[in-house]
Amino acid sequence: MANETKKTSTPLLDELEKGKWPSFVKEIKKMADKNPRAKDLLGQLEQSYKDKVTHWKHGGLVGVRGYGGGVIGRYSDSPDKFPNVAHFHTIRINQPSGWFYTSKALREICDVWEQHGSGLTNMHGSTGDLVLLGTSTDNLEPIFTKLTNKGWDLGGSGSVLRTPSCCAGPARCEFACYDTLNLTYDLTQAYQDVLHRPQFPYKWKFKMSGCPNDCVASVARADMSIIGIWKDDIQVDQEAVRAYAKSGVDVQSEICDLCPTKCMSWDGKDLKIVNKWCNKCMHCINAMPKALRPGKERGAAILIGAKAPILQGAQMSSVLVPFMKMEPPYKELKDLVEKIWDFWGEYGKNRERIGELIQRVGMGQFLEALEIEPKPQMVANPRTNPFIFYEEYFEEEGEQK
Amino acid sequence: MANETKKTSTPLLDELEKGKWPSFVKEIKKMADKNPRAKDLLGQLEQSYKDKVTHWKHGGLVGVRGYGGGVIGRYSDSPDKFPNVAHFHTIRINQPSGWFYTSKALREICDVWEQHGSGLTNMHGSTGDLVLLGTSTDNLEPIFTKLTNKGWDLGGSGSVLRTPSCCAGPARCEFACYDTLNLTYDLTQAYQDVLHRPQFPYKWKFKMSGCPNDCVASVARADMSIIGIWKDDIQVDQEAVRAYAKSGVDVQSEICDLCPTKCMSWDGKDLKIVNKWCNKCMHCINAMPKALRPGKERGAAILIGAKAPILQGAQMSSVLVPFMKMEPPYKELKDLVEKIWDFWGEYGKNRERIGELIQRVGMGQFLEALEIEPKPQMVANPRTNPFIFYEEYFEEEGEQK
Amino acid sequence: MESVQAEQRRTDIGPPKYDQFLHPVIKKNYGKWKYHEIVKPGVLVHVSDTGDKIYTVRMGSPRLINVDTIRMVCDLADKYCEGYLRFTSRHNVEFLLADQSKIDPLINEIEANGYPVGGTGKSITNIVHTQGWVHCHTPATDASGIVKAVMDELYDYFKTMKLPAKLRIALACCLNMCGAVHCSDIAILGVHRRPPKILPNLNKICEIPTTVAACPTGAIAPAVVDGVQTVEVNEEKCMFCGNCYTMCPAMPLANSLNDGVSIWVGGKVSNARHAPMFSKLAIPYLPNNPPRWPEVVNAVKNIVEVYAKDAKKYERVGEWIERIGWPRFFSMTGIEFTKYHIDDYRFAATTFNTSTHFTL
Amino acid sequence: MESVQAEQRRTDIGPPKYDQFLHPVIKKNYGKWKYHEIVKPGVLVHVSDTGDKIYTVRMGSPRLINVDTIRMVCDLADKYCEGYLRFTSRHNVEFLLADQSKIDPLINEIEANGYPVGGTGKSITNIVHTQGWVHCHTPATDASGIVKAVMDELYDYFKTMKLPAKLRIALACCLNMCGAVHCSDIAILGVHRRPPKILPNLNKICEIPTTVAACPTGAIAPAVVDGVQTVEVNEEKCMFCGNCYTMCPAMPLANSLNDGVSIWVGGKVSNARHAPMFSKLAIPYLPNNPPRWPEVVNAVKNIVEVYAKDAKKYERVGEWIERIGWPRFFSMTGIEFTKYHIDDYRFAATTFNTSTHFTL
Ligand code: SRM
Ligand code: SRM
Ligand code: SRM
Ligand code: SRM
Ligand code: SF4
Ligand code: SF4
Ligand code: SF4
Ligand code: SF4
Ligand code: SF4
Ligand code: SF4
Ligand code: SF4
Ligand code: SF4
Repeated sequence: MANETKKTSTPLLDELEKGKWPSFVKEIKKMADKNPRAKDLLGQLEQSYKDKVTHWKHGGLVGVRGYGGGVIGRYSDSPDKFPNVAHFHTIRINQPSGWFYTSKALREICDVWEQHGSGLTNMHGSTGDLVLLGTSTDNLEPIFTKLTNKGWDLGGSGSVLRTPSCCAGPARCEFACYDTLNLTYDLTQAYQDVLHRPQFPYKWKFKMSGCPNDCVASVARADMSIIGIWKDDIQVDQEAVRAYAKSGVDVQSEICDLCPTKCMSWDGKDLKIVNKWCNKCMHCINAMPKALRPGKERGAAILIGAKAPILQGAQMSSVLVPFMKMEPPYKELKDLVEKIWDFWGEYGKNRERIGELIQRVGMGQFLEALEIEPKPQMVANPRTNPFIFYEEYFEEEGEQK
Repeated sequence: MANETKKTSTPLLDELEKGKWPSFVKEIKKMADKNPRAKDLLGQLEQSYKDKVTHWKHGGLVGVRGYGGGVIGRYSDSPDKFPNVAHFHTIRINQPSGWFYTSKALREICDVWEQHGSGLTNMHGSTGDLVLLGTSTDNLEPIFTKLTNKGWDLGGSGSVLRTPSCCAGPARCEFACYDTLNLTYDLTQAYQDVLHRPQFPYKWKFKMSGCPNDCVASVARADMSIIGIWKDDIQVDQEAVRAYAKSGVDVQSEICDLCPTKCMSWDGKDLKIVNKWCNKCMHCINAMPKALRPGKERGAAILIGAKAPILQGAQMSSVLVPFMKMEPPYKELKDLVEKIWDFWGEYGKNRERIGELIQRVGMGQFLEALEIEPKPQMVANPRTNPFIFYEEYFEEEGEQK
Repeated sequence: MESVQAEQRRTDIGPPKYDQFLHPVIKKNYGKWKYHEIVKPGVLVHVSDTGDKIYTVRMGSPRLINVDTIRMVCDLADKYCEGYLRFTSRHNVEFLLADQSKIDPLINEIEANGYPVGGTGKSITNIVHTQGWVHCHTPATDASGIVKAVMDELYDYFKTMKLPAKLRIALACCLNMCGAVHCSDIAILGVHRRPPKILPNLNKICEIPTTVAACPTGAIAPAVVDGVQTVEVNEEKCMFCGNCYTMCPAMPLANSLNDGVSIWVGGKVSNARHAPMFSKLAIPYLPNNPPRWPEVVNAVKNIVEVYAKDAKKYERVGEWIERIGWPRFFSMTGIEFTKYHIDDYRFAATTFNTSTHFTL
Repeated sequence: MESVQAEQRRTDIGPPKYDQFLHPVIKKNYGKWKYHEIVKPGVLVHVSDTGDKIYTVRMGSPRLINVDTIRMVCDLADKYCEGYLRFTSRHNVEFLLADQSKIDPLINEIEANGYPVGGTGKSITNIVHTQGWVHCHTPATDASGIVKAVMDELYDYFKTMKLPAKLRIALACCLNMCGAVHCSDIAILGVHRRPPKILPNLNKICEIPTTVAACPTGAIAPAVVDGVQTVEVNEEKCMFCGNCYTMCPAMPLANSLNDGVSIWVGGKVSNARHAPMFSKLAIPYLPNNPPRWPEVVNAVKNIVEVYAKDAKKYERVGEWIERIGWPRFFSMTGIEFTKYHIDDYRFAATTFNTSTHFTL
C-alpha cells in the first residue's frame, strides 16, 4: 500500500470543520495524518463535494471465508487518483446487546482496526452494528481472525438475518417490560447460521424495545418488532403523584388531558386510571416516572413487517401477537419466528421482505397458514371494502359442478 | 293486459304485515287488490321469498323517444306465472329541489301512475328521483307525455348526469350557507342535455348540502359534492349561550370538550372561539342553534369523486376547491364543472367515474390539467412515500441526450 | 302504444321550479331562519329572524308506497298544511305547518293511519335502502323486507330520542351499494358467496374480452368448453363483486344457498366533531332467512343496544368505537373477529395496527 | 494476504455477552430501576428500588469517529466510570457513573475535547444518518456533511431542553432510506431527479429481463440500439426510486445538476400519546449545495423554530401539525404547497381530505 501522507487540499471539506458540532471531517483528517486510507478517503470525498456525486463504484461482493455477509464491498471509481481507497470495504461487527462496552473491549477493536483498516468507524450503523469503515480485501481475513479471537463476530449484510438490536432495557431503564438485552443476545446466538449465510429471500431485522416508547425505532425498521407491554394495571404511587403536582406539574392538563384514551382523572388528590381503557401509550408514565410504573404482568407485543419504501412504500410493523410472555428460552417466540421464516422461504419472492409478502398474500391468509388466531388488536380498523374472499359455499344436494 | 285480481297466497310476505313499522307489503297488497301489476309483483316477490333469489332477468334497455335514460328496463324471469310483470320498468322522475311538493302536484302524478303503471312508487330513490315502480313498455310514451305536460321530466340512468339533489337548505334550515335549492334547480336546467342523453364515460352525480352536516350524504355519494361553509367567524349570541347553560347544557363538556380543534373556551359567562382554528365541523352550532350561527361570509367547498365500491373500493369525495362563492348564475362553478367533464370525456375510460380517473392519473396531474391551484386543504396529509414524479431536470451544457 | 300527438310532447323541461312548492311561510322566510328546536320526537320548529315559525311533523314511511298512501298524505297536507309537504333525504314525509295547534291532531291522524311520527334528533330514522327482490336483477338479498323487520324491532328508537346521538342505518342489496351503505353507523349489505355460474350460451350474449376484463382480480379467463368459446372462473380469486354479471348476463351469482347479508358499522357522513368515516366490517355473513331475517335483526339490535348503553352523549357509533377501540367493540358485542375482518384489498396495509395502542 | 493459522479461526461465535460489559451498579440493579430524572441537559440519574443510583452523561458524537476518538472516550470512561460506557440508538456516547461528584469534571473534559453534552429530554438529539458520499454507491446527497451543517445550527437545541417535546431528525441519502427517515419529526432525504442514464455496456453487466422487472412503474422496456440489446426508459414514468441502479450498475441516476434533498415532517415512532406516524412531504426539493447546504439548513431551522414557538408542551411535530392542520403548517412556515405534495402512489386516495375539516 502506498504510504504517502502529505496533506490533501480540501477547501470544501474544511468548511465543515467550522461550527460547534463535532466534525466528522476533523475525525477523518486526524486519521489522514497517519493513515493513507483515511487520507485518500478525504481526497475522494473532497472530489465528491466538488462534483456533487459519489465516487464509489457500484457494489462488489467480498467477504470472509464461510460467511455470506458482514462485509460491504466498495471500490473507488478513481483508483488512480485515490489508490488507497481503491478497495474500501466496510466491516460490520455485531455489537453487544444495548451497545454496552468496556473501554478494554473497545480498545482491542481500535487496535485491530488501526492496524488493518482506515482507523475510521461508525459508532454505530443504523442497523446497530459497529461499523469499521474501509479496508482492502487482503485485510478481511486477518481482521476477522483477530476479532473473533477477541470474542467479536461479524454482523449481517445481504439476504440474511441482520444484527438484532435493542434498547438499554432493564440495564438502565425503569420502563423495560422484558429483558431486551437477553432476548437480543439469545436470538443472535440461536440464529448465527442465518445471520452469516444467506438463506432468506431478503433481509430480516429484529429490534427489541422494552416498552412502547420504542427507543430503537423498531416499529419503523424491523421486520419483527418486539415491544414490551404489560397486561394489568399501571402501578400508581399516589403520594408521588401529589408530589409532582406540588412541584408544578399540572396533572390535569399535562397528564389527563393528553391521555389518548382519556381514561385518567385527577381530583387534586388522587389520580384515577380506568385501566381497561388504557392503551399503554406510556405518556403518563413518561411524564411522572416517580409516580407511575407499568403493570406487573409483563411481556411484549410482536409486530411484523416494517421496511423502507422501495418498492411499494414504507411500512411500519403491525401487530401480529398482541401479548406474549418473554422469558428464556423464548420457545414460543422462536417457534413463531421459525414458522414465519419457513413460510417466507417457501412463498417469498427474491428480494421480498416479509411485510411485502404479507401484503401480497393477505394478512388473513398469512395468519391462517401460520395458525395464528386473528385478533382485533391487529387492525387499526376492520376492512371498509366489501371484497371478501369467502372461502366456502354450499352446493345444492346432488349438484355436480 | 290480463286483469285477474284474485288474491295471491303469500304466507311469507304476510309475516311482514306484522309489526309496528309501516309495511311495504301492505302497500303492495292494497294496490294488488285493484292493480294486476301490483298483484303479480306480490306473487313474484313471494316466489323470491321462497327461493331466496330475485326473479328479475338481467337488464333490458327501454326508454322514451329522444332520451337515453330515465327508465330502468326490467323483465320477469317467470312471465308465464306472472304475466302482468313480464315487463315491469321503473320510471325515474326528477324530483323538485329539496323534495318540496304540493298535494296538487303529487296527486297529478298519482293519477297518471295509477292509470299507466303499478300504482307503486318509491318516494324517493336513493339518488333522489321520484321512482315510479313498474310498468310495461307500451305505457312509457303516454306516461312521459302526460307527466311532461304537468311540468315533470325524467331523471337519469346510464352514463348521464343523474338527478341532482339537495337538502332542505334555506327553505327550512338556519344553517344553510348557500341556496342549495336554487343551485340544484339551476344546474339541473342548465344540463338537461347531458342528463337525458348519455355523453359521459359513466354516471355523474351532484349533491348539494347547505352546511357540513351534509344532510344529503353528498360526501359519500356524489361525484361532485357541494357543501356549504363559511369563511369568517362563527356568530355568537353570548346571552343565548348563557341561557343554554342555565337550561342544563354543560357547555364545557358537551361543547368545548367535543370541539375537534379545541378552539373554544367557556368561563361560565362567555364562550370564546379562536376562529382561526375552527374547522367548521358544526358541532357547537348544532348543539346550540339559538346561540351560534355560521359566519356571514358564506359559500361552499367543492369536493370531488365519491362513488360506490365497484371496482376499486368506495371513495368519498375529497376537497377540490376549499371555498367558492355560490351565487347565480354560478359561472365559476359551471366553468369548473365543464372543464372537468371535458377532461373526463377525453381521458376517462368507459365506466370510469371521475374519482377513479383522478386516482389513475394522479390528483396532481388532474389539477394541473385543469389549472387548479394545489392547496393543502385538499389533503388529509401530504404524501408519505418518496416516489415523486419530478417533472423537470437540468441538462449539462452542450449535452446531447 | 297509445297515440300521442307531437305537439303535446315536450322534452328537457327539467323538474318544476321548487319555489311554487314552498309553503308561504317558508317562502317569506326563505334564508332567514334563525334557529330550530325539536319540540318533541318527530316535531321541529324553525324560527325566523322575522319571528315567523314553521312547524315540521315527520312521518315514517316504508318508502315503497302506493298512490293511495300518497293521496292520504296529500289529504293530511291539505287539512293541516295548506297543501304543502316534503320528503326527506331518508324518505320520510314532512308536513309543514304554520299553526302550532294543528300538530297534535295531525299526529293523531298519521298514527291512526298506521304511520309513526319520529326520526328527529338522537333517534334512529328511516333506513336508506334499495330495491332487492322487488325490482333489481343483481340483489344478494331483499331490501324492503329486512328494513321492515329491522325497523319493527327498532321502532322505539324512531319514536324517541334517547340514543347518545343520531344513528343512521342503510341497506344495499348488492356490492353496487345503491344504498351508499359505505358511510353508515350501521350498514346491512347483501353479499354473494358463490362464484358466478357460467351459462352455456355465454358466447352468444357476451363479448368474451369484455367479460374477462370485467373482473378486478383477474379471476376470469377465456376458455373453450366442448369446442365452444366461453370463460372459466378461478374460484380462489373470486371475491363475489358481481361485476362480471353486470357486464355479462350469462354469469349469474345469485344463489339461494349462499347469498346473505354482512353487517358494517361506524361510518358517518356529517362533519360534526369527527370527519366522515367509512363503515367497517362487523359481521362477514348472516344467512338470508326470509321473511324476517331474525339473525340480521338480532345482530343490528345487539349493536344498537350495546352502543346505546355505552356511548357518551353526541358520540356516533364510529366515534364510540374509536374511543373504546375495536377489541372492546368485538368483546362487548360478542361478535367474533375473523380473518375476513382484516383487509386484504388495495389499501390493506393502511388498515393494520402499527402501534401498541390497543387494549387486551 | 497475511497468513492465518487454521486453529485461530473461529466462526459463528456471535457478539460477546452483554453482561460482561455492564457497570457493577447496573449489574446489581438490573431490572430493578425505579425511576429516572434528568439532572440537567445531558445528565440522567436512574434510581433503583435498592436505592442505588447510576448517572449517565450523554455526549454528542458525529458517529463517524476515528479510533483515537474512541480511545479518548475510553480514557474518560476509565477515569470516571470504572471503564464502562455505552452508545445510544442515536449514536451518542453515554458515560455511566456511580459517583455523582464526577459528573461535572467529566463534562468539563468532554467539552474541552470539543464534544457537547446534551440530547436528553425535550431537545434535539443526534441526527440518525447514513453513508452518503463517504461510503455508498447510490447516494443522491452526502450524509455527514448535511448533518454537521444542520447540527451546527441546531447546537443549542442539543444542549438545552427548551422544546415542546423531543424532536428527532434523520437523514437518508437515497430512497433506500437506511436512515429510516420515514418516521421522523424532521427527515432529510436525498433525491435523484433525473432518470437513469443507460450505459452502453448494459447488456454485458445486467440481465435485461431482471432490469426491466426492477422498475415498479414499468418505465423500463427492452430495446435494441445500434443493434445491441439494451433497455430504454420512459422518462414520464420514472419517479427516481433508483431500484434499477440497485439491480443494474449500468443505469446510474447520480447527477450533479439534479440530485438534491427533500424535507419531510411529522413522523414519530414512540407510542406516547399518539400512535407512530409516517413523515410527510414538506419540501420536495432543495439543491445539493455543499459544503454547507445552506438551503437545507435554513429549511430545517425554520421548521424547528416555527414549531418551537407554536407547539404545546409534549406535542411532537406531527401532533402539532395534526392540531393546527396542514394549511396552517404551510402558511406558518411559508413553505409552498405544490402538486408534488399530493400523493399519487398506491395509497393516494387514503390521503385525500374527504371532509370539510380545514382552515382557510
Ligand atoms: C451502513 C448503513 C447505513 C449507515 O450508515 O448506518 C446501510 C448502508 C447500506 N444499505 Fe441500508 N444501511 C443501513 C441500515 C439500513 C436501515 C436501517 C436499519 O436497519 O435499522 C434500513 C431501513 C430499514 C429496512 O431494512 O427496510 C436500510 C434499508 C436499505 C435498503 C432498502 C431495503 C428495502 O427493503 O427497501 C437497501 C437496498 C437493498 O437492500 O438493496 C439498503 C442497502 C444498503 C447498501 C448495502 C447499499 C446497497 O444497495 O448495496 C448500503 C451500503 C453503504 C455502504 O457503502 O456502507 N439498505 N438500511 C446501515 C447498516 C449499518 C449497520 O449494519 O448497522
Ligand atoms: C333505484 C336505485 C336504488 C333505490 O332503490 O333507491 C338504484 C338502482 C340500481 N342501481 Fe344504483 N340505484 C340507486 C342509487 C344509487 C346510489 C346512491 C345515490 O345515487 O346516491 C349509488 C351509490 C353512489 C354511486 O353512484 O356510486 C348507486 C350505485 C350503483 C352502481 C355502482 C356504481 C359505481 O360506480 O360503482 C351500479 C352499477 C352500475 O352502474 O352498473 C348501480 C346500478 C343500479 C341498477 C341500475 C342495476 C344495474 O346494474 O343495472 C339498479 C336498478 C334497480 C332497479 O331495478 O330499479 N347503482 N346507485 C337508486 C336510484 C334511484 C333514483 O334515481 O333516485
Ligand atoms: C330533513 C333532513 C334534510 C332533508 O333535506 O331531507 C335533515 C334535517 C335536519 N338535519 Fe340532518 N337532515 C337529514 C338528513 C341528514 C343526513 C343524511 C343521512 O342520514 O343520510 C345526515 C348525515 C348523517 C351522517 O353523518 O351519517 C344528517 C346529519 C345532521 C347532523 C349531524 C349529526 C351528527 O352529530 O353527526 C345534524 C346536526 C344535529 O342534528 O345536531 C343535522 C341537523 C339537521 C337539522 C337540525 C337542521 C336544521 O336546523 O333544520 C334538521 C332536523 C334534524 C333532525 O331530524 O333532528 N343533520 N342529516 C334529513 C332528514 C332525514 C330523515 O328523514 O331522518
Ligand atoms: C438512550 C436511548 C435508548 C438506547 O438504548 O440507546 C433512550 C433513552 C431514554 N428514552 Fe428514549 N431513548 C433513545 C432513543 C429513543 C427513540 C429512538 C429514536 O429517536 O430514534 C425514541 C422514539 C422517537 C420517536 O418517537 O420518534 C425514543 C422515545 C422516547 C420517549 C417518547 C417521547 C415522546 O413523547 O414521543 C420517551 C419518554 C420521554 O422522554 O418522556 C423516552 C424516554 C427515554 C428514557 C427517559 C427512558 C428511561 O427512563 O431511561 C431514557 C432517557 C431519555 C432522554 O434522553 O431524555 N424515549 N427514545 C436512546 C437515546 C438516543 C439519543 O442518543 O438521543
Ligand atoms: S424503549 Fe422503553 S424500556 Fe427501552 S429504553 Fe426506551 S423507555 Fe426504556
Ligand atoms: S399509559 Fe397512556 S393511555 Fe394509559 S393511562 Fe397513561 S396516558 Fe392514558
Ligand atoms: S345540510 Fe346543513 S343546511 Fe342542509 S339541511 Fe342539513 S343542517 Fe341544514
Ligand atoms: S364548529 Fe366545530 S371546530 Fe368550529 S368551534 Fe364549533 S365545535 Fe369547534
Ligand atoms: S344495491 Fe345492487 S341489487 Fe340493490 S338495487 Fe342497487 S344494483 Fe340492485
Ligand atoms: S364476481 Fe367479481 S371477482 Fe368474481 S369472477 Fe365475477 S368479476 Fe371476478
Ligand atoms: S440511504 Fe441509500 S445512499 Fe445512503 S447509505 Fe443507504 S443505500 Fe446508501
Ligand atoms: S429510477 Fe425507479 S422508476 Fe425510474 S426507471 Fe429506475 S426503477 Fe424505474
